[in-house]
Amino acid sequence: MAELAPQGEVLSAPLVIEYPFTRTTGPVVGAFLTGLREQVLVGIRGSDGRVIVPPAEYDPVTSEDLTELVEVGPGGVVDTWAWVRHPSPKHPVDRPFAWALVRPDGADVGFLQAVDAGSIEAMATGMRVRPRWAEEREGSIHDLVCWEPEA
Amino acid sequence: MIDVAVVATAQMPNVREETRLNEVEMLMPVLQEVRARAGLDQTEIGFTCSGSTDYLSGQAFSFVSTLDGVGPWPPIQESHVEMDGAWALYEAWVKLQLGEVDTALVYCYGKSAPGPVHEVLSRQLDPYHVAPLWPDAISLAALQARALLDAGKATEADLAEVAARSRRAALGNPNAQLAWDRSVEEILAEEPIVDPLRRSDCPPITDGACAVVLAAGDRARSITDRPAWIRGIDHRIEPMALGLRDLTRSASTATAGERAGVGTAPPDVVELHAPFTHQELILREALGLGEHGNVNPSGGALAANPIMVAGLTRIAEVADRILAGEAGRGVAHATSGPCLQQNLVCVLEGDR
Amino acid sequence: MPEITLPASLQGVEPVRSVRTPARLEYRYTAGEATTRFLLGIKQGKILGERAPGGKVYVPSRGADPQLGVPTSEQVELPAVGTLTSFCVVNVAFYGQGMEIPYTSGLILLDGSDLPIMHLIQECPVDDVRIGMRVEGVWVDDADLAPTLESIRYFRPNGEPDVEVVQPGEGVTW
Amino acid sequence: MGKERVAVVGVGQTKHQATRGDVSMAGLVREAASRALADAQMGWDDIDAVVVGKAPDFFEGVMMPELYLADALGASGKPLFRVHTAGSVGGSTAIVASQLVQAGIHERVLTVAFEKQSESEAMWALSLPIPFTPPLHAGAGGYFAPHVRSYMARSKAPDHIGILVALKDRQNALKNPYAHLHEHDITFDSIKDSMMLWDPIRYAETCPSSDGACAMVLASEAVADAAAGPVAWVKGTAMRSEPTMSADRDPVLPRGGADCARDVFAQAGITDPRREVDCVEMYVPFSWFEPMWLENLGFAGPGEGWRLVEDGVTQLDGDLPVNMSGGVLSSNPIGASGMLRFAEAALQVRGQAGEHQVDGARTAVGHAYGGGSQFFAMWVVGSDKP
Repeated sequence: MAELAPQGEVLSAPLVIEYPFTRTTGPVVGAFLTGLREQVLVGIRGSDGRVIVPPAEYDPVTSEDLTELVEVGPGGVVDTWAWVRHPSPKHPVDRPFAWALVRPDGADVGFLQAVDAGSIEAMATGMRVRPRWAEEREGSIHDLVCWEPEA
Repeated sequence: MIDVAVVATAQMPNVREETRLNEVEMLMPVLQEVRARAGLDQTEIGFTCSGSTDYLSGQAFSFVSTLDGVGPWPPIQESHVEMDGAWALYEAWVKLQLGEVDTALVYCYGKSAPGPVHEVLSRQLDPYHVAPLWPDAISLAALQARALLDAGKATEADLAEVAARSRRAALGNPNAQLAWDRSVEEILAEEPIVDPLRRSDCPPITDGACAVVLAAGDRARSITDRPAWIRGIDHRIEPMALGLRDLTRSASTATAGERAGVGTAPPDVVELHAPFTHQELILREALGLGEHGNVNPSGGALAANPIMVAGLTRIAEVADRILAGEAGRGVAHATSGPCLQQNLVCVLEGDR
Repeated sequence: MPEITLPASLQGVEPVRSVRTPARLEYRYTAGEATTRFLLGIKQGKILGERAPGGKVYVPSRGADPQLGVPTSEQVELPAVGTLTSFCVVNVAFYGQGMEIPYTSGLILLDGSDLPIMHLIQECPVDDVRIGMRVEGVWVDDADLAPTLESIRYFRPNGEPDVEVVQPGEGVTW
Repeated sequence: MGKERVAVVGVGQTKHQATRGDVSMAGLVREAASRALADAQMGWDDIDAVVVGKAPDFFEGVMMPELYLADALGASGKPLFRVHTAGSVGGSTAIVASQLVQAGIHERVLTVAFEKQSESEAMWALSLPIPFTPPLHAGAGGYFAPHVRSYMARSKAPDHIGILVALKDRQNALKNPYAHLHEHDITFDSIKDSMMLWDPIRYAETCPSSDGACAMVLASEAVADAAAGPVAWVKGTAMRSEPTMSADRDPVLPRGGADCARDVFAQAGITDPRREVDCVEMYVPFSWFEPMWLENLGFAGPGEGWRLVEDGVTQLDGDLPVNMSGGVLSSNPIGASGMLRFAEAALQVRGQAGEHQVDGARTAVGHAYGGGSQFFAMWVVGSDKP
């Protein structure tokens, strides 16, 4: 049989997958986002007593429903971090920044957030940080723009 | 349990970008090769199972059109998992345990190049709190690497050593995409891309495909003189949220390894699905491999990291060495999710 | 669903119930070699099918003989003439479709091929469209030919008498 | 034989509706899973493994969402498996779960299928334009409508058969508190007068787009024997797939569906399905698929399926009730739709289908299909141990 592989061009084209997904939150995720809108950080108490931020809907160990939401923060501690030298346009900070697991005061686990410290030299595991809030807040993770080193 | 073995494998040579072929065209030669090696045509395959994900290709139901490349006529017993091919192999292994069919074809494919793969993988994350921030896969791995360094469980030189050894090993792997011979010092001199990870600590972006034929009992023996018997296979998952896990350990790998029987005898060869250098160290600890000298002789995921394929490739690499008589016992591992969230461990052996 | 308890600072505050999380991903899609062969033919005003080793002619070929799992391997030029094997009349505007309603979407088995393509049927009142109707493609002007099936604007009746249609596999017992 | 017995010991589902605005994605799957566990009188610790199924991830815009849902499904430290076989996925997911027990690997497996279609929009997620691929001129219905027309031409079925099916399923749904559509005022004429969307398919003959989830607990013989309530024994499971773009494929009466049915009936020892099966839940997203599947699955001869509909055989009080729950025509969370069919079959033989219970049902069939009718999954369940 003749080989049919074309020697020349193979067609290609851009393919864009884009959608403004609307997510219903339920009470627990909703409480966290409500808190962000009100500049309040909310966690939830797990079955072993530790406070989880953002609040988990179900206990990561026992799988039971979790219900006791508690206020945490506003300050926090960096548990681990990674320095992004070349931020993408989709990232929350438009200059080099750190991704970090930030553990708010009163919480027992950290959550993934951006830390805008200006330079890598200003970053350290265990450093204290405070939230930087968006001026206009609507109840989304973007209400909490990022964290910055405590003065 | 019914004895089930890998009796043939095939891989597409891994490449940075397959620009000429679509998925079905890319996959067909791999399927033909693996069936030829097993001496079976599709009508002799009892069960077919594949792994792939719509999000890589940007098409809903992308596996539907690739199935045409199998030649599924007359209609076949077939399933698909939205998981790495290693889990497709798991489903096929379960199916063979029922004793109704005695051969299975497992395949997987992934084109990472057409989309922004690090952005695509961020679509796996918590859709309310994390995915909207678009953290890329390298950054998440870097957080884990920092935790390991901070805990004093590894140094940056240890990471560079994994990078150097893996790429050097890849020089002997014709299917490898990235292979070179550089010193630890040269690697440590690189600027990090996401501190503390350097480019050499990270996997390449890869288009690839892999296929395996499984057979049970005497059918396996009739296909090859030296089947690679699956002595144990298990997989486990952990919570996704990074803060809920000790990132310096892989508890799910440890459980899966124990249940698969990794510790019952020392392996001759180990293939770990560790896309980032520090993850090999975490996995070694989880599986009790210590300083084992024959980990990732293929170069591992650092030499080629086709998403949805790199896990099954680890099983294929171990099986190849047993089929060829180069190894008696091997351990293969596959991972999925951010920072080693989900892990599968498979122990293979040749007849003594 | 279990009742939750809120911290004092959020009690009495209007709760968030939903959140928008827009996402955009940009891919580069490769048509593959078989689709490229077909579409480059269309650009020249030709319909190129491909014969599978099993003998069937597919248009457009997606590269695989779906019965054997091997590449289609022999090019066959087909006429833009065929038989309507089935159709539906569409009475509602669908997302992204700028069609005048109602319109007919048909399955057309081109002469010499073995699997119908889906295309529009026009120049025929929807009530007159019939299974078995003979149809021909209406191309865009030569200058507008492009590597897309839309270079055939639609199919229309070609005036030949209707033929009997037997669906693939129809009446076959296994 | 390596094959052990397996039974359904727990069934749960959500209330299905266009938008479940009260729950998160995790909350949705959790609602079904918790109900299945409660029905099985089990806690999360009792479960050995979890098998999840859903249709394309683009619906919710979450890639491989089972990873994120691991906590909600109580899967931490356990095996979690994700199946995706197009529209048949709910059925194939249940089959994969049952095989984990049949293979002797696990004793108690939780299986869950879901779709939260309201996070995006079905028309968007099912019709993403692919470059160089001829567009569907009218979405999913536009794909299936010509095949329905072919069936009508081949079988000489009268036009009102599709209306009768839609009326029956929507009336059955009134007896099912979980169903999405509860159309109390529906009549033959209201269906007949509804808009002809994709002629020959009317609006009222199509399925809705739903948020919903379904879950089951599958258990070993020892666990099932110790269960407090009735269980549904799995008497046969089968899956078949065939090519999409094949010249020998009959999209009206696909060979894959016929082979799948023959296989599953043989396993269950059924030689005359029309007589030996008490009721059937089949995947009917457009009303005309009921007579098509009746023929394809061997409940009626070629061209005869529509007569069963016309004669009232498939009514809830008929000789072979079909889609007692109201079917896909009344609730369609795509990824869960197949499992809902399998679960309804289990509820029937356990005598727990409530107002839509078929008296004395002892053998029931669950059926799911997907793609353009090239993916099939079926099971037969019974009240007696095989």
